[in-house]
Amino acid sequence: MTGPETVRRKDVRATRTGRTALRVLTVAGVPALLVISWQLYSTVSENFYVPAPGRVARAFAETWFSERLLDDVLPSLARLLAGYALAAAAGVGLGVAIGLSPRLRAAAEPVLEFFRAIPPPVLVPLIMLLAGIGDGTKVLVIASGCVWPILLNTVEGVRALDEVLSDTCRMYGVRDLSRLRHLVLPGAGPQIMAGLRQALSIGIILMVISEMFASSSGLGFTIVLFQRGFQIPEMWSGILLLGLLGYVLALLLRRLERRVLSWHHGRGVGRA
Amino acid sequence: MRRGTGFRVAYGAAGLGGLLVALEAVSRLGPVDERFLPPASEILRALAAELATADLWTALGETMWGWALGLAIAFCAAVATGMVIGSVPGLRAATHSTVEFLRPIPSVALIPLATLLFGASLGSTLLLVVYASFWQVLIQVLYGVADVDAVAHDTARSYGLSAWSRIRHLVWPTALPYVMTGLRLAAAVAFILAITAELVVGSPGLGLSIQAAQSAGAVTTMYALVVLAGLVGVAVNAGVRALERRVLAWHPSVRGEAPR
Amino acid sequence: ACGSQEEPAAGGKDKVNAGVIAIVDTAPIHLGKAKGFFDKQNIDLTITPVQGGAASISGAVGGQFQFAFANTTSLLTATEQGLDVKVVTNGVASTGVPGKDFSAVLVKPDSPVKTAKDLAGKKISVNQLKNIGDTTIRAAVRDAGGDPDSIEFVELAFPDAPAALENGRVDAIWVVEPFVSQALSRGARPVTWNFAEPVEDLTVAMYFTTGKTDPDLVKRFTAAMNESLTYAQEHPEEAREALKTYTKIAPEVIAKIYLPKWGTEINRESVQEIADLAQGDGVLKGQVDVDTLIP
Amino acid sequence: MLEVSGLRKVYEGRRVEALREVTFQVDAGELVCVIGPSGCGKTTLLRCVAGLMPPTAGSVKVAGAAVTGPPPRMAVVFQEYGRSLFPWMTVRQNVELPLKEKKVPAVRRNELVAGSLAAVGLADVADAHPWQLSGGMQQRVAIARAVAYEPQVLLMDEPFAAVDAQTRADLEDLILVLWRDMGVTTLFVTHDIDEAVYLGQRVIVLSGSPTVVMEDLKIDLPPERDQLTTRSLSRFADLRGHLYAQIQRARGDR
Amino acid sequence: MLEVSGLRKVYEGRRVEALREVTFQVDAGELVCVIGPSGCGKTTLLRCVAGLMPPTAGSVKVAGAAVTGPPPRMAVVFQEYGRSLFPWMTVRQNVELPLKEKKVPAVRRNELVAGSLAAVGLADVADAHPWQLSGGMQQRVAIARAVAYEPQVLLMDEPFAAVDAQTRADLEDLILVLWRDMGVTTLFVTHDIDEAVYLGQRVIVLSGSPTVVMEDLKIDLPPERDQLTTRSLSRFADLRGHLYAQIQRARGDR
Ligand SMILES: Nc1ncnc2c1ncn2[C@@H]1O[C@H](COP(=O)(O)OP(=O)(O)OP(=O)(O)O)[C@@H](O)[C@H]1O
Ligand SMILES: Nc1ncnc2c1ncn2[C@@H]1O[C@H](COP(=O)(O)OP(=O)(O)OP(=O)(O)O)[C@@H](O)[C@H]1O
Ligand SMILES: [Mg+2]
Ligand SMILES: [Mg+2]
Repeated sequence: MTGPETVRRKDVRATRTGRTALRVLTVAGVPALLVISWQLYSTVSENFYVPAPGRVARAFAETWFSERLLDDVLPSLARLLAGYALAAAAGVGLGVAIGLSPRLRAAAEPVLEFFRAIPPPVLVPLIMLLAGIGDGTKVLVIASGCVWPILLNTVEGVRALDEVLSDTCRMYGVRDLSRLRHLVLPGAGPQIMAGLRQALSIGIILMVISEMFASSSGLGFTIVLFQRGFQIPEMWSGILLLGLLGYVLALLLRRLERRVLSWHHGRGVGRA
Repeated sequence: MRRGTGFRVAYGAAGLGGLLVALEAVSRLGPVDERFLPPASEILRALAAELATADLWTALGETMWGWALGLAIAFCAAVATGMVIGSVPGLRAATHSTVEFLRPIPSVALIPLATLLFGASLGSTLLLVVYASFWQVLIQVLYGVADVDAVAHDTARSYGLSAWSRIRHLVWPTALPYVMTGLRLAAAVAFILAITAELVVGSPGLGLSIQAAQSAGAVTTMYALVVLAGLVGVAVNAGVRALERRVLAWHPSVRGEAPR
Repeated sequence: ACGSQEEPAAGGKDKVNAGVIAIVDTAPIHLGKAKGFFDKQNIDLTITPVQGGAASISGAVGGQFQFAFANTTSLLTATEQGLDVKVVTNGVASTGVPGKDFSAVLVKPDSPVKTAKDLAGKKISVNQLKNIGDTTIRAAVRDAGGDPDSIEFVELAFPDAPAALENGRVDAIWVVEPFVSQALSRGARPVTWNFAEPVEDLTVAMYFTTGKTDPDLVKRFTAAMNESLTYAQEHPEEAREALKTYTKIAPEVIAKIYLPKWGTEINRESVQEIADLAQGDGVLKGQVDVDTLIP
Repeated sequence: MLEVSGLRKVYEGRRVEALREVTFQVDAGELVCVIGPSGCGKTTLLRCVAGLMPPTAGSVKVAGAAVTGPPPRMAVVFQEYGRSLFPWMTVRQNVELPLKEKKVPAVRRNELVAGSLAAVGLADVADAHPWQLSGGMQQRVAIARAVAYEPQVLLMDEPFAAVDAQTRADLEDLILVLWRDMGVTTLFVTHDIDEAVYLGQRVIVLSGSPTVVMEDLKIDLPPERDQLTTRSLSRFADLRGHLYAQIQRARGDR
Repeated sequence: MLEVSGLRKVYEGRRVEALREVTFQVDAGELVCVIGPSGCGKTTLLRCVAGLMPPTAGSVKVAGAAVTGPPPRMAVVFQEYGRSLFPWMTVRQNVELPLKEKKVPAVRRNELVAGSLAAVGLADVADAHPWQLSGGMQQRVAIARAVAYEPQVLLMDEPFAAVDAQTRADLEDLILVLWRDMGVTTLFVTHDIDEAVYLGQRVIVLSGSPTVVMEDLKIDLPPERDQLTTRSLSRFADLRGHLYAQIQRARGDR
């Protein structure tokens, strides 16, 4: 009796380690391949602008494991989060309003498209006129770019709400705030999350752009400074840090999404 | 639908009109100095003057060409990649970390690379435009592919629809609303990067004209060009919207448009 | 204005692509091209506008430009980083006359800042940090007896600076023409002429090439460029006219601005002085051999 | 309580005339069944009565007031029961939501939710999500939600289509009890003729398109109904046979 | 043709044991009905047979081969008919798609599509989109799609739940014709006992949870069936009564 039992338990353990190995492989496989080909490239070709991975790694350690982390990375991160939060609030709020009202949508759409088409770098001077050259401008620049994917996705998500569900709400007198809370936000949830994810990477891009103007600190500013100073490995290490930052933030967002949209994933949606 | 178009145009024009009035008011009465933000009427006058020059049209043409080409490349590549990643089980997990890592790397950080590879030419613009707009579409496609209805999916499987048919008849239409949003996002981002590339790298086009006006202190001309960029954006959006109404006629978001 | 690709040169001429910032300083090359000085040297010149010194250096090192224009500090930095850049001739120099130069630090008319010394502890805008602007300003403040380390520099593009000054966002701005004239005409007050005062006869920017370029071509380009510089220096009105062709500066402003000095001679000492100052400020990490840069 | 007069509904787009001219009324506390061939416009009629869709012509009055939007204290069980449940809420939350909206105090709310879920036989799945339930269970959640709401007017669109015969009989009796005890005015769409006769005080037969009221039949069975005795009455068989013939005529008409 | 042995299905998450141990088989060309109380696992069973869901234990074989994914030449009509139609396609395109997949030549395809749409009474709405149709019409589109596909094995999950009595009778006869003429092996889930007896050669009764096969009843009625005569046979009433009692027992069990 004990024989088969132990065997089975060993089996379970074997499959568990197997599964962990598989997970590690799926997460790290492609990046590892990329690094290897990068190394290969830099060994066969001498290129001032593409230093070898080892050189960049060294620059990374030297550059970022220092007081720069406090002086440059943290302020950048704070501005990014502030801008992102602002954009999320404005994007979802405005998006719900616009998505629910065809009139408002018709009136607001060209105006929004107008602003959306204006590249943030040319908008910077204007924002600077209004918000000064402090952190306010940077936060606004970040928000002004992040808001679009959130806004558009929210509008689309709200417009695509299931008609039968909307009717159900109307019938049971579920109106206004509780309609928002119980129907509109969860119903548009998957689309809103898509927008939030898009916005995150745009936010990082704009964090860099905003620090290119009227700045004297920040991750983006430092990268640009390295670029201008032709400190190429340091510059790449900064770009790498941006990628890492984006990755970590995206992971956090995904955890949030898992929680918020558990009903969506559990339903079998997305198993394709 | 016919009534719908008139309705949209009327309200849209009202919205833009309101914006102009607000802009005029801000600089004439408001907190901002007229010299740094000229009133809307003067910007429009300068725009009219600019529009009469051939240079502007050449610049605009160059920008639009870089934009269209870059957007087309990014869109096709992203849709194809997204469909493959989204439909092959396991691939999504395997690429997730890489996608999330590469995506937030700002295109602007690629400028040295772009200059190195292509110099101040169309190639640089394309590199930046394609890189930035690719992710926009890809993420939307991935979300769209994940949204396939379970019952519809089972239906397709039980009728033995091949992988390709499933993509064509089930996955693609489901993802289409997301893709259209992605296209609209990407169209704008591509346009922004086309101009930014010209601004920063100095490839020829509207962005370079803006940069020239800016560095010469010609504020009114600069804002006129910025307004032009905005108007191009409005036009591009109207085009994508029209396309969307055609291809998404069945979708609740579009069919709910007609007053029921 | 595209066409940066190398194609068979018309009439056996060498195709040259030059990366040049579209500002007042580079009027000579535009004027020289119009005058045919380059054709005379069998050079078919294309001028590609670039956005800044880093872009022109990258472009040259990347092989896109055979020649380009960049300021002294940028070139020194590139040399320090081991980039193969070689100066061919002077680009632009200070007139050396305070009050009549193309670069100045300005304050509001009612500002308590009267002299360079008062700039200590103030917030000053420069177009790029760790470049020639902050280096010269620090030197000016130091020379006047102030503490340069107490200055807070912020990056602000030249066009945005006058507005920031008027709104009180910064205490002082560093700008170059045409923004100097513009700000002066609106009542701003100059505190120091940072290219003219701290360093004598300052060579602000230079034309350069890379080691890859054919020496004969370098010789001919240098000749044409020197002719252009001299001509521009001797014919300021024509230089002003040239500005109308490649910038969008309003004609009434062009008439008023201070032009820089366009000599052919590089003042090595000033370059060395800038290198030393930059090293002292930590902009450059180590000693740079000016002779590598300027053969 | 419910007055429908000259109701006409044309769907734009495909220009389908779903209803041509429908007139009838339902008194307070009456239970009226509607039958008609598939696609004749029963759902359309219900949606117009519920104020979810403006009619092309004609009018609907509930409690004397013209209907322009959903009237208060009215509950609807939709034919698309699956889509009418919120996938992000549990069964309990789905049933509770309208009560919260009505500001029913928590204690009473819990009572109502528990009671109605028990009545439809779903007390043990209160914490599941709708998509974790079978089709019939989902439909019963929608019914429980309507029942818990304690409406004045109850509209039901083929509410028992997805449940087995026995459950169906139980639910029929549930509706009868509800109607009798609380005097809920009920409009009940079904495609089961037996069910219509068993439940209704009157049965309205809709014709095939162009849709009009073909017959408004009084069900003269004793008011106390019972699955066994009522269904075995000979009058029941007569009425059933009559309606069957009517439906056949209605389909033939098109 | 169809062998289900020891089938067990536990839904993770809520850990619901939908099927405990189900074993039965269906011969080629047989028509077997499945009945059982609401939520007992009929849909689950069908989805396992269709290869849409892996069973927790046990196995399913179709034509001798173990099922791991959807087997070829099998058609399924889903209980959630509304969600199984593609909203972006017209009715005709919905029916045509599987045929295109099967590479049926265009001429034959048109014939099949037109024929099956006519058989379910929807010839005139071929160009409408599913969301422009009534519930019953949508369900019929799903049936037409399955019929046009000319499957070897046909699985239907309460396919007539949303249509009126007369249409239902017509569709029942359509299935009988299809089964008789083409020898389609059919597994038919219903909650209507009369329907099960009328259609089936055998009726499988599932118990309430924990779900097992409670009875596998041979329907010993004459093979030629007819709505009027068959339903009035006394044997029909017997079988019906027996199954009714069984279902009641099945529900009582839980
Ligand atoms: N959104 C719509 N657009 C166009 N036509 C529609 C729409 N909804 C329903 N119809 C049409 O209106 C008619 C009546 O539909 P309705 O849903 O009211 O029928 P029903 O009586 O409820 O049928 P069933 O018993 O099958 O549910 C049908 O012919 C249908 O095709
Ligand atoms: N996705 C799921 N997750 C968890 N439990 C589920 C899921 N789907 C079904 N169930 C449960 O499995 C059991 C059987 O469901 P199934 O849909 O097979 O019933 P059914 O016999 O088809 O009922 P009906 O006649 O009401 O359609 C039910 O108790 C249900 O709650
Ligand atoms: Mg209906
Ligand atoms: Mg079921």
